[in-house]
Amino acid sequence: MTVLKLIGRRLLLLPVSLFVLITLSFGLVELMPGNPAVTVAGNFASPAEIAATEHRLGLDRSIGVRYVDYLWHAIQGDLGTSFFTGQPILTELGNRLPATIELVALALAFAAVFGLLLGTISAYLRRSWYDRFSRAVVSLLQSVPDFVLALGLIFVLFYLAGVAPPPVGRIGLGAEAVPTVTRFLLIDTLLAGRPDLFGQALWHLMLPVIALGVVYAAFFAKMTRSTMVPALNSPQVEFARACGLSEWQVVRYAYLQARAPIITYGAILFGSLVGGAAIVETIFSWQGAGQWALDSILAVDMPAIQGFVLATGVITIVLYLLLDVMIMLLDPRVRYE
Amino acid sequence: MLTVNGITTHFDTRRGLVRAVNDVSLEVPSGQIVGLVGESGCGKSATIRSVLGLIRPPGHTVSGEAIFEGADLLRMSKRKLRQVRGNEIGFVAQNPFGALNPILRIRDQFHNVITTHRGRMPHAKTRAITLDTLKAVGIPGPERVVDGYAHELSGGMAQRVVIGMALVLDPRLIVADEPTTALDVTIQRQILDLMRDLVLTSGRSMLLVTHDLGVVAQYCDQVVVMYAGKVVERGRVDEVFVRPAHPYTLGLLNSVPRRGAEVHTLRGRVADLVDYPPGCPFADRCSFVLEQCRSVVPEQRTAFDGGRTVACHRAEEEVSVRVARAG
Amino acid sequence: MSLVRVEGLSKAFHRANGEPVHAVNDVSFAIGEGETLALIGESGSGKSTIGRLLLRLIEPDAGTIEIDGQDVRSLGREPLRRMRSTMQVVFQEPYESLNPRMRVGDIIAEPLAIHEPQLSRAERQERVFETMREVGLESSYADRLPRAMSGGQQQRVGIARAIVTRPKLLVLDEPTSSLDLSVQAQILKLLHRLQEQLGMSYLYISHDLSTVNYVAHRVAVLYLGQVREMGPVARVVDDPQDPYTRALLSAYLSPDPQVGRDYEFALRGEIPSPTSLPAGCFLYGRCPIRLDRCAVPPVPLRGIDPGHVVRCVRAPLSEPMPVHEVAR
Amino acid sequence: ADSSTSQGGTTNPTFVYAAAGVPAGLDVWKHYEGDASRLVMYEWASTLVEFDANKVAGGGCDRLADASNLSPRLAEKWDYSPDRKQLLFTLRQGVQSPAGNAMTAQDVVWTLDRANKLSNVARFLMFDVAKFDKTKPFEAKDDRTVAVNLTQPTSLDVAIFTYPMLGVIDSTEAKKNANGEEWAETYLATAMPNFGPWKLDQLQPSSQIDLSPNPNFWDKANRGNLGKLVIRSVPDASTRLQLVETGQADYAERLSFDQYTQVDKSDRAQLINCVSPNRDTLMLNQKSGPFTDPNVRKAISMAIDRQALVTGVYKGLFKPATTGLSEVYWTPGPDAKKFEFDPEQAKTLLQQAGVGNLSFEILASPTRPGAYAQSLAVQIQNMLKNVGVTASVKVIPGATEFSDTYFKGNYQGVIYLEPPAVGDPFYSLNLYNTTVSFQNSFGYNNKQYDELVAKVLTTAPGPDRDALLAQASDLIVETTPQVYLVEQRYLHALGANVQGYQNTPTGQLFTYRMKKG
Amino acid sequence: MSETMEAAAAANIAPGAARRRQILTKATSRPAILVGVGVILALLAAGFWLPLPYSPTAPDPSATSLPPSAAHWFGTDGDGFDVFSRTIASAGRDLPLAVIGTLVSLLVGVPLGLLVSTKGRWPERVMRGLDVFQAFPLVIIAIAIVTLTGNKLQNVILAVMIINVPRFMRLIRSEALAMRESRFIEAAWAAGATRYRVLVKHILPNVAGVTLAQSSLAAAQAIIVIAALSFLGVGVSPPNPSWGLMIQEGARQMTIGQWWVVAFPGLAVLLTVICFNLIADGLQLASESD
Ligand SMILES: Nc1ncnc2c1ncn2[C@@H]1O[C@H](COP(=O)(O)OP(=O)(O)OP(=O)(O)O)[C@@H](O)[C@H]1O
Ligand SMILES: Nc1ncnc2c1ncn2[C@@H]1O[C@H](COP(=O)(O)OP(=O)(O)OP(=O)(O)O)[C@@H](O)[C@H]1O
Ligand SMILES: [Mg+2]
Ligand SMILES: [Mg+2]
Repeated sequence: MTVLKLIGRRLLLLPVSLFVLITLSFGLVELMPGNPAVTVAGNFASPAEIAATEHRLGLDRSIGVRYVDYLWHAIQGDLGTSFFTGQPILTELGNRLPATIELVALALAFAAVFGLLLGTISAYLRRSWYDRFSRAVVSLLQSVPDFVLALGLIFVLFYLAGVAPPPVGRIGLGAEAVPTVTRFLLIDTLLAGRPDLFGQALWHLMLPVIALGVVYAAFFAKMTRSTMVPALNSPQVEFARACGLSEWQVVRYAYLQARAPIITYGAILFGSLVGGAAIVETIFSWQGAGQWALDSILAVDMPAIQGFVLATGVITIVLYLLLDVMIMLLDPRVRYE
Repeated sequence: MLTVNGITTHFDTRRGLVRAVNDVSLEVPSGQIVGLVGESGCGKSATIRSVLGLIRPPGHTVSGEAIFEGADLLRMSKRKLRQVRGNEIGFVAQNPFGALNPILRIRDQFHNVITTHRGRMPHAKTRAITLDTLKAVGIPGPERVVDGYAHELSGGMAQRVVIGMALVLDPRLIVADEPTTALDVTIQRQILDLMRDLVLTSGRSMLLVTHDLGVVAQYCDQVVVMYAGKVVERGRVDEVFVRPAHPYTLGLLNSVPRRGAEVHTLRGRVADLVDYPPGCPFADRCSFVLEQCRSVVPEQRTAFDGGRTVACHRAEEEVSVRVARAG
Repeated sequence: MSLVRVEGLSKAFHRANGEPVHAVNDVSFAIGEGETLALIGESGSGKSTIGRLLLRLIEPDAGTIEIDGQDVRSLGREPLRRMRSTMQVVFQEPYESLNPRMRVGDIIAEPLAIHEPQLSRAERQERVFETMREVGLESSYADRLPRAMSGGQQQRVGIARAIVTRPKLLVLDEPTSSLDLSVQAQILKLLHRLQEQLGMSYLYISHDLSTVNYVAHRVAVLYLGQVREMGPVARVVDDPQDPYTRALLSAYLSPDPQVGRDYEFALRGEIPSPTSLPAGCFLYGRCPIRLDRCAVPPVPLRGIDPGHVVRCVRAPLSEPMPVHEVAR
Repeated sequence: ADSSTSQGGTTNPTFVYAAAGVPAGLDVWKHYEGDASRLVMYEWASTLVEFDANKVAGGGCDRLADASNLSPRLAEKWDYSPDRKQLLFTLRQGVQSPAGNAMTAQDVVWTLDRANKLSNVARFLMFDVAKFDKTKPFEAKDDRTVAVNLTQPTSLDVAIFTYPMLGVIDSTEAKKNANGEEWAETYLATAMPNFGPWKLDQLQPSSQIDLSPNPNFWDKANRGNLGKLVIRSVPDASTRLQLVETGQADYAERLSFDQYTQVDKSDRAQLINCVSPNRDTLMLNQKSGPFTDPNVRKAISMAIDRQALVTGVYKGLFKPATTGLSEVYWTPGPDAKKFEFDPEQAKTLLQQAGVGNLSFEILASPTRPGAYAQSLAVQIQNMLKNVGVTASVKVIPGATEFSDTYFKGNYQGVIYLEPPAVGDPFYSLNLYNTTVSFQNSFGYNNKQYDELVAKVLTTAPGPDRDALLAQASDLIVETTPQVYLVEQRYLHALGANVQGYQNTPTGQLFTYRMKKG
Repeated sequence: MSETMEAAAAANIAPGAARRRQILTKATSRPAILVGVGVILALLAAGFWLPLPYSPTAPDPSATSLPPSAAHWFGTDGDGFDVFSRTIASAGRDLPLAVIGTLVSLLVGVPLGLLVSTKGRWPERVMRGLDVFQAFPLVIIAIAIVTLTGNKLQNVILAVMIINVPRFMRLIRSEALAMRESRFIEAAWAAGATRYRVLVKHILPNVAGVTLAQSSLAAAQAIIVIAALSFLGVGVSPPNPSWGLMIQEGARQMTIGQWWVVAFPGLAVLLTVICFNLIADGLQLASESD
């Protein structure tokens, strides 16, 4: 099957997935208790005003009607407006997701680089003291919850040592704003021709990236080791050695063989991190989508929760589609089938 | 051309020290095919991997030497050894699909091998070399094959590609580890004929590992019989197979079933390589066992006159026994 | 009277992308009581599939299967399950065919637990021990896990499990091909003895002529899911009448260096894919003695001697096949 | 924070405000996002009048300005019409928005109509606290005169205009960008055209707001020296503390009490601690159950050692509540009734009421009064244990669920906070304990109290009103509508080099008046 | 040569009971598993039975924010709680929650996983549905559920389940599907085994090893989720202690130099997760080397 055919088939399936996604996200959130009208109506609202608010938000309609309404609007790309801030959900997502994606992508890159390195060396030097040591370290790092690590890093590197920037978000407090083009700060600062601000943004990314990245670097290392060990022991690698290829080439051959599960793992991680970085985002005042979701949960801001759930769901599904395509492009065997 | 003396290789496993290769010596003369036979797990692959320096931890080649064209492969620098591998010694793996990289095109795999030994050169040039080689190993339509991937090939074709890769730099010695066990019987014949022709026409030598007695009988000049990590018998095929001197060789030959005839079986099972017996490893299964066999390791000794060596305390007596049986 | 009668059996698998794999094509045979029929052929020729179809582990696309006068295909799930005590199977991979978490005694007892639940513990144990003795396993092995045994012993466990309910038919799917030569001989002897003792019929599947020679009464040669030639072992091996059988035989390498290999009957190229079968004779593309009309269907089996059928249109072949050491 | 150099070459420092949260949008009328919205709203300072701290002793830090201490802002002066059916504001001349539009009566009327339409807080102030005429509350008499129609004059008619939600929007600008919307909600969600001291440079929703001085601001005389105001969301309190301690921020809001004591000790930051009308309370649901009996409520009140709470939870920064009405509004005489701590008496009362083994649940939410609500609840739980009352604590993390539970009265006990929007005794007395108040979800119902409060409303500040306040205070001590715990104070963690804070009843900073240097 | 002689070669035959003991010793002889189980059990026991120097639920307002000392080994927090007592007492809450959450996930996930471990049309659909479900930010949904339905223990367990049940289903299914292809299952069919028998006698025991290893990982994950929930202030009612809650409170004190409030519960979480991971790794190895 060709790549195009696969994409075509998966794209055909996408509407079905989306429909299920929308339905599930609507259902999940609807089933949760709590009356948002109270917050929306505000502190001084009388019961009548609360009732009026309920009516205005459409909360007094039956769940079926609301579902059809939600679905209808969602199909048209309208996820409603936040009960709490009145902002269109898409606008909010547009504001928040880039921050999260920037963070998660960097954390993942960090995790991948370190994890691959650690894991590969470990696999290569299997059973050596280095391997034992690195596996112990990896097991340890894998056990540190990201938010605990985040707090520890802030305490040591910011409060005590003062070498890290304060956990106040994506850029320093007094920093000038750059025009928002892509909303990815690293890109926007460069577009604005401000390498100083770019540096600052990178600087502020450091701690959250480490906090998120270390745990996943450990997972990557584990994963890499466990796929690289058989790969390095495979007849293929032995044959490469027997042909006199350099060790560097040999490791490359092994890696070519082992990379599909590693890449898959990375993609799955990316998908789960978009939602899973929420607490770290909160700790670093990242103003990302996860933090927004947590705030929305506390505010019982249903359209926002639904929007977030839906958006991350779509990201994940699209990601998996891309993943399949990528695996297909990378591995001629899959392409052949 | 290749002289292996007293190679010993152990694997340090959780179960204990696996004595996979114990004091193995063999010789591959120029222009000959030497067969290395033995049952599964007796250390055939470990022996050739030791020779080629491919043993990785937890395995260690403890002692021995492998003299190839005057130089000891085991004491060579890593860099030098890499130059020998692929360049002067070609290796043919058992399972072609396991050996070929599934992600890289055939031409790129050849390119990597060629440039590693011959230095940088353009892809067009390596492709041309590859095409010639593939033609030489009898691949029809090599143009289609070079640009494809391993999995697009049939088993026989893939094995030809592997042979091609072993031969592309025109090595003096070919080491083949069960090159046909993964193939269909009708293809096995084609491949073996091809390999024999390639060796015989160019004065190369070949060390052929197999567990198929028929392959040895029909294709090899010399045979090395291994049992439990040891060489039990060595000699010319037409002598060893006709007049086996070691009870194990005899037992093996007698295990081949024939219609209407009783099959002879070797009792018991292969000696444990971890809990290695003190004397002759075959003692427990041997019908000619003596007291000393259980405690004294039999020396390699010359039996008969034909330059045959046997590791058995009763090597001399056996002829009569065998003759009796055959009669 | 035949124990097994198979008529016009066909089976195609379907790949994930919908391509059909024609594994078995219009195969017919019969096995008499106490008789061994060997199926030989190269990898992918459909041997195992026929074995599975016979046991109805998979459903055939077409054809009839009769065992002991019963039309197996018409049986419902329950009657079929009950009938399984009369037909059993031994697989090629001894270790893989034993549940690694079950003790040997329990593995052997399983068919009893299924088919004779009325047995008491002690009775069942007695039957297990008896069977273990029959296959040459000490009863102390009953407490072991399969992985603590050698390949030969594992295969004995597999055989014990298969015969504990005293089946009439045993399908042996390459029972020795993953074993060493010395162990293979032990197993072959055991199978031989069991057949004599218990009077079972065997469907013996193998790709190795030398063992077939020893075990079978009759042999069917398969190529691309089709029977090329079938007849008594002596006839088929001594004087093969189909080019494919000849090629197969000539690929056999004798362990006696004094027996030459000068007679060659080589086929060109490789086996075509079972996804797109040739129209006429399946061997057409590879055959050195083909005729033009071989490309035109149909190419039916023809009897050339009593009990000896061949598919090649040129049979009987004029030039005799030199007698091999293998035939002795 | 670093200083920024303005075009002219003079250096005007930037003021960095480390906020616990920044709103996503700026239309506080349509979408009030709680504390985050409030702080932004405070910075607008576009109100008609303001409380004047200079008019009370101690510059407002020890005593609150009340309705009698108002001074003009956008309104130059105000007066009742002769029939007292209208309140007339005369607007200041020369007031301009950053866009350069001059303020007119149209702006005021449009803003107030808009507030009426969109905000129930505004409506509450206009029609429930004050008694404006609902049918047509506001008219523009001429360009500079705004008339407010009243059903009845009250003591708070003018004072409610201190509340920023009744501040004035530049309606010219708003209408220009309304895109057909009657109230320009979309535009005002991301813009703040008004007549206050600041101009919006950039809004990064929920994250940061950058403000620079309104070049056309009318009150240049009172301006400090700030060249820029950056309000940044820093949700973590310890980070806010660290920022103000290292000089990276000039103000840190909503710290923990431990952290405020730390600020007090720090060289680089100063702690401002001034009176506030806010009180932390424990509300007991008296609609049914044991708390219908005032003596049970009183027993609970007596079981609580307020001083211990102040030391344990508030690190001594707040004061125990002593009288029924907060002392910031009045000076109790010697015979004023006080809350007592008397566990023995509490036990006796409980016994008399026949509610041995009393057990109930206390709700606490970090959203109100703050993160310390839990600690407070746990300490109270401990104190109640000493009088044989078993209290369990339940935390409600979300504001929505908390308000929902509170307003529905679905609780037995709840830790709550009274923050009056207008710092006036009437407002406080009225809002919580009267039967007409919707905040009274705990079901206190006392005719005498209601009548007293009604009288306070119509009595102008002075000795008469003080007497009424004393009566109300005593009544509260006697009947325990709710258990007042602690008088809050306004705590401000400011950079050491910042001057110019004046304490008003809202506790707002009026940052534009501050000087840094 | 008789083939029965082969039996003579096999020595040391262990009878059933002894063999079982041997397996037990084999599992417990892995130091990783031993250490892991030991520490967890010790923490659990301490959480329930260790006589604590101070009440973990009643603060002493006169002893707030004290650094570690002989009187208060881990110091006290801002409310006057003894950090040591609370850290230990939390083990009695967080650990059982994690373990019960994991067990319930197992009880639900394993049967469901077995049910969908066939190649039919419906199992495929269920798995596609599960794909979509797992595409959701499950942690966020778990938090939402606990936040919005209240701090009840069963909600925390539900949260743990939401995250773990799909994982167990997936694991069981993939293992079981691979196993269905294996010869011994085919042999069981050939022997006439019923579906139930195949599932329970053949597939289940063989997926038990990996499932057990996965459960340990899931328990580690559950500890983190529970800590995260209480870190956000949901899932626990004060004054009951919980590591996450302590960490959250401690985080506020960190800036004023009171590191001990956050450090000890943080280390406790770390230790627990490490132990569960150790057990998982050990079990994984044990099930592989089997
Ligand atoms: N990497 C390794 N680690 C541990 N033991 C090993 C390793 N490689 C080989 N062995 C052991 O060494 C012994 C010899 O193995 P080897 O592969 O040489 O056998 P062989 O004769 O090639 O068998 P086969 O015919 O099955 O290929 C075996 O017992 C095997 O278990
Ligand atoms: N479950 C299946 N799905 C798809 N194709 C199958 C399946 N089982 C067998 N086949 C195909 O059917 C053909 C016959 O397979 P079968 O296993 O019967 O061959 P065989 O003669 O037993 O070969 P071998 O000697 O390798 O065991 C092969 O091409 C195989 O790929
Ligand atoms: Mg080998
Ligand atoms: Mg087969």
